[in-house]
Amino acid sequence: MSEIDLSVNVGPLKLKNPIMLASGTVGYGNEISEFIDLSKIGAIITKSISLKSRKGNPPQRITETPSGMLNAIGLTNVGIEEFIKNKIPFLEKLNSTLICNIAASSIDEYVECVEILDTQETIKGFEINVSCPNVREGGLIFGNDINAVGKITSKVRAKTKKPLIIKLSPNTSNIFSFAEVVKKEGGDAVSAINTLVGTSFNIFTKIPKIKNVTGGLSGPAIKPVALAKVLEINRNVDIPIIGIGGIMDWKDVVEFMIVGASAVQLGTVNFINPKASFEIIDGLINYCKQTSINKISDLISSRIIE
Amino acid sequence: MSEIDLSVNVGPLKLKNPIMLASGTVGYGNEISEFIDLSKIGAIITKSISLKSRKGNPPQRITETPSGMLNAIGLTNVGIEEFIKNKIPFLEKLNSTLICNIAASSIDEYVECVEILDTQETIKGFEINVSCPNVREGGLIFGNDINAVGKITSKVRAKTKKPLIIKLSPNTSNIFSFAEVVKKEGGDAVSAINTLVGTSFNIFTKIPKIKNVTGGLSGPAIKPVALAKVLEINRNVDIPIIGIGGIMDWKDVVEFMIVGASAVQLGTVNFINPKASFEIIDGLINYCKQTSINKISDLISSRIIE
Amino acid sequence: MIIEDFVVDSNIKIAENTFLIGLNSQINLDNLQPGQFFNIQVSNNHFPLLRRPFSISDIIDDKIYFMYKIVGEGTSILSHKKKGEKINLLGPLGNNFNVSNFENILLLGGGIGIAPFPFFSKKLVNKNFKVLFGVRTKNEAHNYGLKNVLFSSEDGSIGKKGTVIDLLDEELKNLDFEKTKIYACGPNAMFRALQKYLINKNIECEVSMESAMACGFGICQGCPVEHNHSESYKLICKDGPIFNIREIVI
Amino acid sequence: MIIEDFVVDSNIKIAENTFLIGLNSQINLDNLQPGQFFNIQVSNNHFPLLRRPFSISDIIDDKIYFMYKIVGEGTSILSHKKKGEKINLLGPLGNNFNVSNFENILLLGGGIGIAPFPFFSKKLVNKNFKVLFGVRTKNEAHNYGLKNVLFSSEDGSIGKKGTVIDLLDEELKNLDFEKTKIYACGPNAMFRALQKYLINKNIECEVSMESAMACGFGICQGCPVEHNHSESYKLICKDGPIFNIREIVI
Ligand SMILES: Cc1cc2nc3c(=O)[nH]c(=O)nc-3n(C[C@H](O)[C@H](O)[C@H](O)COP(=O)(O)OP(=O)(O)OC[C@H]3O[C@@H](n4cnc5c(N)ncnc54)[C@H](O)[C@@H]3O)c2cc1C
Ligand SMILES: Cc1cc2nc3c(=O)[nH]c(=O)nc-3n(C[C@H](O)[C@H](O)[C@H](O)COP(=O)(O)OP(=O)(O)OC[C@H]3O[C@@H](n4cnc5c(N)ncnc54)[C@H](O)[C@@H]3O)c2cc1C
Ligand SMILES: Cc1cc2nc3c(=O)[nH]c(=O)nc-3n(C[C@H](O)[C@H](O)[C@H](O)COP(=O)(O)O)c2cc1C
Ligand SMILES: Cc1cc2nc3c(=O)[nH]c(=O)nc-3n(C[C@H](O)[C@H](O)[C@H](O)COP(=O)(O)O)c2cc1C
Ligand code: FES
Ligand code: FES
Repeated sequence: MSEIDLSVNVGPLKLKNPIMLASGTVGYGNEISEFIDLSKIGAIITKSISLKSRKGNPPQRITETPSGMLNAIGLTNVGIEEFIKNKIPFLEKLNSTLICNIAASSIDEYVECVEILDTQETIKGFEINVSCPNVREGGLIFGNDINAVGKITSKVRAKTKKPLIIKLSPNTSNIFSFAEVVKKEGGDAVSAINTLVGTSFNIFTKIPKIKNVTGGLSGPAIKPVALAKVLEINRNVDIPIIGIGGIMDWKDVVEFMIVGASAVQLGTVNFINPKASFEIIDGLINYCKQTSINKISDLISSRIIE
Repeated sequence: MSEIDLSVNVGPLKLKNPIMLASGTVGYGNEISEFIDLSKIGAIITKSISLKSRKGNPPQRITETPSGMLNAIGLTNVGIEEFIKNKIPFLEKLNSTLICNIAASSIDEYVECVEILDTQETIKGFEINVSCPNVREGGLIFGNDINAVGKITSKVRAKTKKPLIIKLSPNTSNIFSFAEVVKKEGGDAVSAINTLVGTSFNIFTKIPKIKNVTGGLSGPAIKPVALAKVLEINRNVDIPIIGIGGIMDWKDVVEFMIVGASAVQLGTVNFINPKASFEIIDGLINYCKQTSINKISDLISSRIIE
Repeated sequence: MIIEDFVVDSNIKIAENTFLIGLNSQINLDNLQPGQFFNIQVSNNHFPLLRRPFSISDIIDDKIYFMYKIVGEGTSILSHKKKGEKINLLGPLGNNFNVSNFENILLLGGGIGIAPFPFFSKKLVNKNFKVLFGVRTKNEAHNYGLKNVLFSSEDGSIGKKGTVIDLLDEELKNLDFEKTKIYACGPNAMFRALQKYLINKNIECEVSMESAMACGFGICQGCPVEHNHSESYKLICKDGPIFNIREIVI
Repeated sequence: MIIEDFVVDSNIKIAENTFLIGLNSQINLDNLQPGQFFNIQVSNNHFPLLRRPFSISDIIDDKIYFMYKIVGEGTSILSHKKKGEKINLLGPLGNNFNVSNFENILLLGGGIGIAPFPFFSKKLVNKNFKVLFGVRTKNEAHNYGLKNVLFSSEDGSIGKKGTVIDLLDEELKNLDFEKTKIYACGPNAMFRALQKYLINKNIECEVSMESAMACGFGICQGCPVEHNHSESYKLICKDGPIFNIREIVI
């Protein structure tokens, strides 16, 4: 169909194109597969999985903000057992490249999860969520503690040879130090960013619009921040980066790659247009043709700063 | 005109209403005074002043982002001397409550500035900018260094009896610790937030849209983050807070006050609607009437969290 | 499920702040069921960012209608759409009202909760049904697409003075509970009152729940509702929006 | 300076991607000067957030006209405005072209840089002026409100093949430099070429600069330009947008 080479490498992880679907924004793939052929997407990242199933936060869980949304889902998930039994086989059938995102309340739980899931051949890599702003444990406590992130990386690394991605929190002043630690402890890549902590209140009832009080801000509003974080990491640490935050169209993807991302993840946009990933891949092909790029990987870090 | 008491206290600083105009978004008042009567506004904060004049960053300095804008002005200012000679007399004539915002490249420069300006009677208080993301020194270096913020606060405190406000950076994982230090070292209030670090690139030329590469993100996009920072400070530290970030209308002001702000500052909105402060004051009066509030200060921290 | 641009055919005001928008459909409408909804993108820039869910209000030939009330930015933008403009629909979404064999059917609409009932009424042509429409004041009242309507109003300006539950209470006096089924749509406050009212009354009742929604088709987990028969939350967009009122925690 | 809603009277396409919007004015237009601009809020929600600056293109009776090219979201929204809709204007802003007593006046417009010249031409009725209009291709060409127009086009499809500087060069052959003044408006690339071209030629030249702008009236410091006579930057919105081409660093 096209002569453009869209494939990219995120460290040891080889993707047919740079478009991944972000954790928590496509569930386990079943609903979105009604709209798109998941085998054509770079990779799909599962909703964060934990050892035991989690019920998640009570309603209201989401609210809209200017060019963004707040969510406090609370890592609702089916738990590892159910995931292996019912979710993996489905994704396997669809021939999708599966990355498993893991959230845990303790360092040991991360290790245990990876140990159990490592035998699953369908799982092509792990993304470790140390940055969820919406749960007390395993969320920002880890995400903003550089020692914890280092320990999680090294301990999980010891349990798997699969590509290991650590998903970083933007709610810090020096994200590059976290990326540095990840590299040092053997992580293969970082993904940036998870959501920013935000809140919103009803001015008549005076209660928070989100039951959890604070939530994670995602969507176009955070794109400039996400780009700056990717740039900061890329300028300071030699590690592959997966760019996330506010991507709505192919132009945003190009921007992230120019700034330093080897691949990207689509989050909130899936809710608005579940076909976005497909339209974006088409857009990227056109852009490459228009600008005479044969290999999309040439875009990575191609920024020009005088 | 109205029986509603709009006055608020920000520590020792008494304001006729909670609406202040944010530093860097109204210059020294002359242009905006063509649209509004500055004597009717709670206070006007000057563009950050430094000891010597600063030329600022080369163009391009600003760009728009989804529901926001990036700026890297680079603390362009006329310097203290010119400020005293030509800017203060004008503001004095207008009968506006003047807060002087100070930016510096060293702790000593902050101290020197305050020492010089403290004798100016027109100046009703100081706001110390330790959080500008767009200059190498005196910007984020201080803003993210809790010891530096402590030192600046205590040394400046020693030189003035006027209300002392420290303007905090949001680009940190624990803004409340900074507020804690400010309180400990004798600061009267904190303002939160300054802009978030962001960037944006042209996908065809591959150069940054802003010459300085990164800029500060302001506008409605950051409102949820700003509210969360105000809430975090208010939950943890007993210090008056001036809420800033993405305020466009009176509803946003009410939201900030409910969450914990004693007063607020309007920034980006002044560019779009220089009469916004006036319309907001009217809106607040209506809201108070509608919800049977006699004193607007009753709104402060009136949030209800179960 | 489709994602498709529909062309606006009409957009008229039918009561205070209440509009009915008609869209020419490209898709086959025959299989749509009352109670289902579409998630509608009200503008083609990203302001507002998320889609807005609206129940199917009516279907006439190849036109689909949504009845909506202006409550914020999204519905306000929708009210300015003119004939010929395009809006993007995602759907059909959700489950539907269960039409079972009851002698008496009561459709309870609180405010804009009346929206799904014109379409639903059409599926009840051979049944004995009444529509109980609760409004605050008569300016909100209309009978677009409705038959057998009784009103209640908080200020007494139309129909019975009181809530729609008061009206229901009156109606039920003459009905055999076990042969009666209620379908209700409205705000959560109404459902809470209804839930309480129905305790110890052996009447079946289905409600169409509202919730803030991001996706509308089950991928964001943004619309949970506590359900008696399930340890985990149910999703209003996917498992609902129609639930047995006795099985949910409102 | 006023901030006021203006009502759209007309909005027509005059060339490829180029539109002319006419607004009924509430304010007295008599004192407006060519080269001044307004900062226009293209939508009444906050998308896009900032106003967009546009030069006064023409004034006819109590109507003010802006000529614009679709280059992004804001101008695209503007192009969809219909008669009767309101848009909010802030202005008039900036300084104006200086009409001095020169024998020959050349108005140089690069692309949409032609925008201020219909209005400017009217102030030059008694003067000897020509309009040099450089386009990429003839689809972009028009002569709305213009007299004495010569075209240049990059592809040669209309007028002289080449840039507007080539056209200028040709015109200047017959003119006395000291009795000639150039007024130019266009992209920075054109100004750079023009600046270079004018080195060692004793011709006066004023240019109307563009810049990203937030406020348009001097409070954001967003629109600096390096200026030979000043240590600090000048502001394009307030000190400009019209500058002597020899005094600025482009
Ligand atoms: C399955 C379903 C079917 C619906 N059918 C209809 C219908 O047929 N006609 C109709 O008018 N409305 C319907 N709604 C509600 C409608 O989706 C909201 O009114 C709309 O999203 C508000 O958008 P807005 O931008 O105008 O308001 P916003 O600015 O988003 O919000 C304005 C106010 O409405 C509240 N609100 C926002 N979304 C919802 C929501 N989903 N539920 C309850 N309150 C909300 C907000 O908290 C706020 O107070 C339905 C909702 C659901 C979930
Ligand atoms: C004093 C002044 C007068 C102007 N007069 C006119 C006029 O009469 N007619 C007209 O069509 N345009 C004029 N412009 C330019 C016009 O303001 C921009 O084209 C417009 O703001 C673009 O808005 P947008 O949302 O469509 O594009 P955006 O999406 O904002 O941007 C699209 C592209 O245009 C570039 N751009 C954005 N703003 C500017 C700018 N101010 N200058 C240069 N490039 C920009 C962006 O970098 C981007 O590449 C004038 C600009 C100034 C400063
Ligand atoms: C509703 C929702 C749920 C999310 N759940 C998870 C999650 O379980 N694990 C995780 O690592 N990130 C989660 N995220 C974060 C996204 O993966 C992504 O990092 C973030 O949304 C920013 O990207 P976006 O702006 O494209 O949405 C979630 C985001 C949203 C909006
Ligand atoms: C163009 C611009 C210039 C600014 N300059 C300063 C400054 O000199 N000193 C300062 O403390 N803050 C400065 N700020 C930050 C604002 O005072 C404010 O904290 C920020 O813009 C967030 O508020 P907003 O979203 O309402 O704009 C500037 C902001 C903008 C947009
Ligand atoms: S709205 Fe997304 S899961 Fe229900
Ligand atoms: S655009 Fe704000 S100062 Fe010029």
